[in-house]
Amino acid sequence: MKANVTVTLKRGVLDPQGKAIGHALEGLGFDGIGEVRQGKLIEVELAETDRKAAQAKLDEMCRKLLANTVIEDYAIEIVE
Amino acid sequence: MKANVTVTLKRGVLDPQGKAIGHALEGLGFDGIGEVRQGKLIEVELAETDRKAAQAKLDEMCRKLLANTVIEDYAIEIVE
Amino acid sequence: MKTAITVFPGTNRERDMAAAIEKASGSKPDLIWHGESDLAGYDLIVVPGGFSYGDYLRCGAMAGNSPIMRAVKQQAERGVAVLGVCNGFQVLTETGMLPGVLMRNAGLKFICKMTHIRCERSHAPFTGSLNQGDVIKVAVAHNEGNYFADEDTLDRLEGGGRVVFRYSNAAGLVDATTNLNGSQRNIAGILNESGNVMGMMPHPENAIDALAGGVEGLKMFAGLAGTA
Amino acid sequence: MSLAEVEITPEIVAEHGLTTDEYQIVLNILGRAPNITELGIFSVMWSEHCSYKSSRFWLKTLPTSGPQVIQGPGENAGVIDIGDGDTAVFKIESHNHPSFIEPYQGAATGVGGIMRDVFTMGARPIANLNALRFGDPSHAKTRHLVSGVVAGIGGYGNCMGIPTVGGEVNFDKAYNGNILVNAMTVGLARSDKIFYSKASGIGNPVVYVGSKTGRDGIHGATMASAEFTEDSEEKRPTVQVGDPFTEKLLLEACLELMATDAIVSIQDMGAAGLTSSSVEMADKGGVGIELALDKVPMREEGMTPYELMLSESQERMLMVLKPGREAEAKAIFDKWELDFAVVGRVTDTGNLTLMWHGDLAGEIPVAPLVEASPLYERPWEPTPKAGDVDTSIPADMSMSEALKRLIGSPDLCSRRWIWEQYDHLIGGESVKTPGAADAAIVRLPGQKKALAATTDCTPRYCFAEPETGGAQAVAEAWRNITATGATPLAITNNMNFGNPERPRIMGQFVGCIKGMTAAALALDFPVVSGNVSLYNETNGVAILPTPVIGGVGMIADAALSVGLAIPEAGLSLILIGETKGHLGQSIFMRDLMNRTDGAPPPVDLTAERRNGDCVRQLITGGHVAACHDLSDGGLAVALADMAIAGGVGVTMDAAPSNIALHAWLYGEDQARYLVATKDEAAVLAACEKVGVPAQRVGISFGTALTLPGGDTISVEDLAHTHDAPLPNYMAGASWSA
Ligand SMILES: Nc1ncnc2c1ncn2[C@@H]1O[C@H](COP(=O)(O)OP(=O)(O)O)[C@@H](O)[C@H]1O
Ligand SMILES: [Mg+2]
Repeated sequence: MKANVTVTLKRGVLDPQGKAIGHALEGLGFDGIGEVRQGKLIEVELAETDRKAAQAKLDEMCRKLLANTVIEDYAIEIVE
Repeated sequence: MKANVTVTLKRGVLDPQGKAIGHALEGLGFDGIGEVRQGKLIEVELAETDRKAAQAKLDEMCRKLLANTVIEDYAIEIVE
Repeated sequence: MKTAITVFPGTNRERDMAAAIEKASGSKPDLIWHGESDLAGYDLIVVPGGFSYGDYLRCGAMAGNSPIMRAVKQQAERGVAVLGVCNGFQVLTETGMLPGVLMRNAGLKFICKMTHIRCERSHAPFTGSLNQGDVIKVAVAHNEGNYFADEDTLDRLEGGGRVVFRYSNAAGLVDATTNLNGSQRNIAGILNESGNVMGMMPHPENAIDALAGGVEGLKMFAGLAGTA
Repeated sequence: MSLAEVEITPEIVAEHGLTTDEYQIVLNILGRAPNITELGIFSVMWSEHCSYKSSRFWLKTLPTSGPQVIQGPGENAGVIDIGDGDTAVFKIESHNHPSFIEPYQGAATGVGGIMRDVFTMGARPIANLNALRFGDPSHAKTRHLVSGVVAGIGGYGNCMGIPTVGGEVNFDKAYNGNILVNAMTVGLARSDKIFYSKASGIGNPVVYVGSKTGRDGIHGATMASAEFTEDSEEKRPTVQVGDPFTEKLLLEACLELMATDAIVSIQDMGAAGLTSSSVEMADKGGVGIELALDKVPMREEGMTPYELMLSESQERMLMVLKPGREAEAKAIFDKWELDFAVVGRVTDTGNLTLMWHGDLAGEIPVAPLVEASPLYERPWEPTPKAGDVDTSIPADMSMSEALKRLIGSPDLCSRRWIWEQYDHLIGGESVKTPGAADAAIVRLPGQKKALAATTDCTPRYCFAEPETGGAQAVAEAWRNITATGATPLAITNNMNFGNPERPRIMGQFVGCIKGMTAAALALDFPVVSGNVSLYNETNGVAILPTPVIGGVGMIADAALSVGLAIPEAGLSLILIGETKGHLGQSIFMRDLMNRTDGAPPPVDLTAERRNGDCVRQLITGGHVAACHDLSDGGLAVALADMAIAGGVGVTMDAAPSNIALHAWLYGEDQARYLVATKDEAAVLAACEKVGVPAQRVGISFGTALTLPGGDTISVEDLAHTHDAPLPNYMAGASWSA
């Protein structure tokens, strides 16, 4: 089973990287750029074959390691 | 319009960060972990309302700035 | 000898570089703000170390797109010597002036230490008084110094004698134990095809003083200043 | 606007951390009930963090003056005179709670905050240090916390381009639920270009610069003043994300503007953000400040006056400019791509007046807000005197095995894994880098002279006998500077303690202050800045009392400074200072004999002074090739440090017959130094002349350390034993000594 975990900063938390990317895009002449935010994408391969069990496992991984829920949100998508 | 750009290392390019995450997950007692890879997620808000134009613009952003195509692949998904 | 040192928001080793060049050449380099677009009249252009644009997104990516880098490119095409150190090396690869990329250190940590590098070929003006096989002790301070290029590119670099420095030990041994950041083939510095652009990760500019960092970096700058 | 109509109920008052009595004072000051914004302002201004309500009474007893002091405590940082019109500007600051919750960002923003304190004064930072305390290495969280904190400190300091050149790290289970992250910055300014926070000039513009304001860390200051409970980890983001890139721009922009004469006063926005900065500026100047809060650059939509006043968004400053200088200042901030907004003006009302789109959103008289800030003389209980400890050991205990275990232990093993993640070389002035000497030595650009800096504290001594421990921390900082040849000049301090409402904890605080005071006086080492972090407890378990001392000194010629590495064979090793073999509270007893009782080594300040002055003269007189002070682990550990650093062996002389061998090797008597010298006779004679005990304890020779009696370990083995544990542990191994 394969899953994509995305970890993004919570709304309201400063995202210096996103801010700088937005600036740079404008500097390159792209217009109409609104907010830009940067997060992480973590692709995980799992031996687990049961979708539900995998989901639960991934959720635990996120809470324990992949995200710090003080400042980050996470989302899990099982891709195959 | 909002888009998610994901930037991932090309297959074949070593991803020590992904590997370290995999290790750490195993260290936490998760078993059956296969390959783990880490990439970037960049969320961009655009004033552009035309899907096709937005797609083209985002593609250009990726080539010019968001990804280094020597080692990275990118994917664009327009979300709304 | 007229030297320009480019300064981006977040550049932080421009003073160190200026001190080194002044010490070697006796003349003060000009610090040039990133918004400038004209670099005519310089004999040497240095893109120094630091965290241009915070190293956000990818080291060197944003600086690589700034107006001044277009000017640097123009001058390089005219044959002016261009040196990129650390973040400057990253910027030069991002602009395509040098091949490959600098990835995150294999150990996933920032590394600051004194290390040795072996000079693989003597190449004016960049290597100064160094001969092939000479080893100098210099500082490294980077998080993304892990040089990567595909095998073809690496072979082309080697074949063209364009690998200038490799990480080594004091005796000049180059192997996995002396590879501090995972760089392919221990590469610490390379040249472009025409030989007038060099990028390197280590900081010879922090090895110009007997009391702080030693003086072995001066051997390199002696050449840059034409005072070897 | 709903918030304006929030009814101020007793619950809301309590949530803001104000007691009923304190709230009554608020009512008296205003002559009416506060609105929510005003309540928020009182709450943060009177929080422990901003008001020092539990500690102020005792802090006032610290010695803060001396001919070298230009600015003592009370400004953003202390300032001392280092000659030729140069000054050193420095301070230490804690970021303990945020670092426990989010180690990378917590530590990073701590470093960012202290650097702002220093460059607000007009100084360019030249050195960062950090004092860290973590829980037991075997505790589930420790590895993750070490990794995040170190990366965060490096991440911020490296990007700023300021070398991180020193610090200290201890591990103890008392910090399992409450780590300490104290960051110190030292900067340089010319004495005629120091900037202060006192607002003046009625009508002068008040200007906001830096990053935009978001909802970061609202109530961060009150969090830092409340005890931890299990569920505080779940709370809303009270942790800020740092942006070192923006701060680097802010540093350059501020220094560029400071080179003109456009600034009247300047104050960084640290804890309690816009509130404490505007109140402090107004209070110091005895003026009022009116702020148009709608003019504040905002990062998020729908922000309220309450949120704007309480936000702890980082990388921001407030300034009062001379009239008519706005455009000139703005041009500089535009160049550095930073926000710049005129947000108010200095008034003659003595009030903090808050406007919101033309309407009054709050008004508080500044002087009463500051003066009525609560001051508690908390009840305190002295720490009971420690008894004698049984210091006997098994008859067959090997002294070389003991040494290997100690130098590979969590508290004594090499910190290389940490400081290699910090750029300690940038600037090209790092004359003594981490691990090279007892204090870091950083030269002034373009000059011969250099500053020495160190941080020190031995919490187990402070716990056993607070007064001795407080004095010892100051003495050790003084000694570490002295051991490089530099002259100690002044200190900053970070008082990390548990809940001051417990008399026992308050007693630790009082004891440490008394000890620090005695030592600072005896050593002419006044306090010029500092910080207090209380309520470092989790579920009622307090940390060890940890008054971290940051010391700064100066050496006229950096070339005269010495490190601790033995440079060559054939040198005599002279032990300076008296050795009685005091083992109580030693690392040896704690780590090898499992004994944590007993009194710490006594601190004799007269001996400290006499021995140190003698050593410094020997060093600057050129008689010393290497010097190391004796601290944790005593003589044997200090010798091992010197041998490892130099890659040269030492053969020790026979031990004195009147002291047990383990006490000779591992006792932690104070006021001692080891020097390596070619001029044994000259050193001994110089010591004798001033009545300083000195004796040869060995010579440098070969490639092994040979203990008295012939017990031998190769330096290579020692080095490996010293270097390997921390990287191995961080890679996931359990602690292997
Ligand atoms: N957190 C840290 N940051 C930077 N340097 C550190 C840190 N901890 C320790 N060091 C450095 O490592 C060396 C040894 O530290 P320590 O054992 O605490 O010194 P000492 O023997 O003087 O008490 C010193 O140079 C110190 O500055
Ligand atoms: Mg010491």
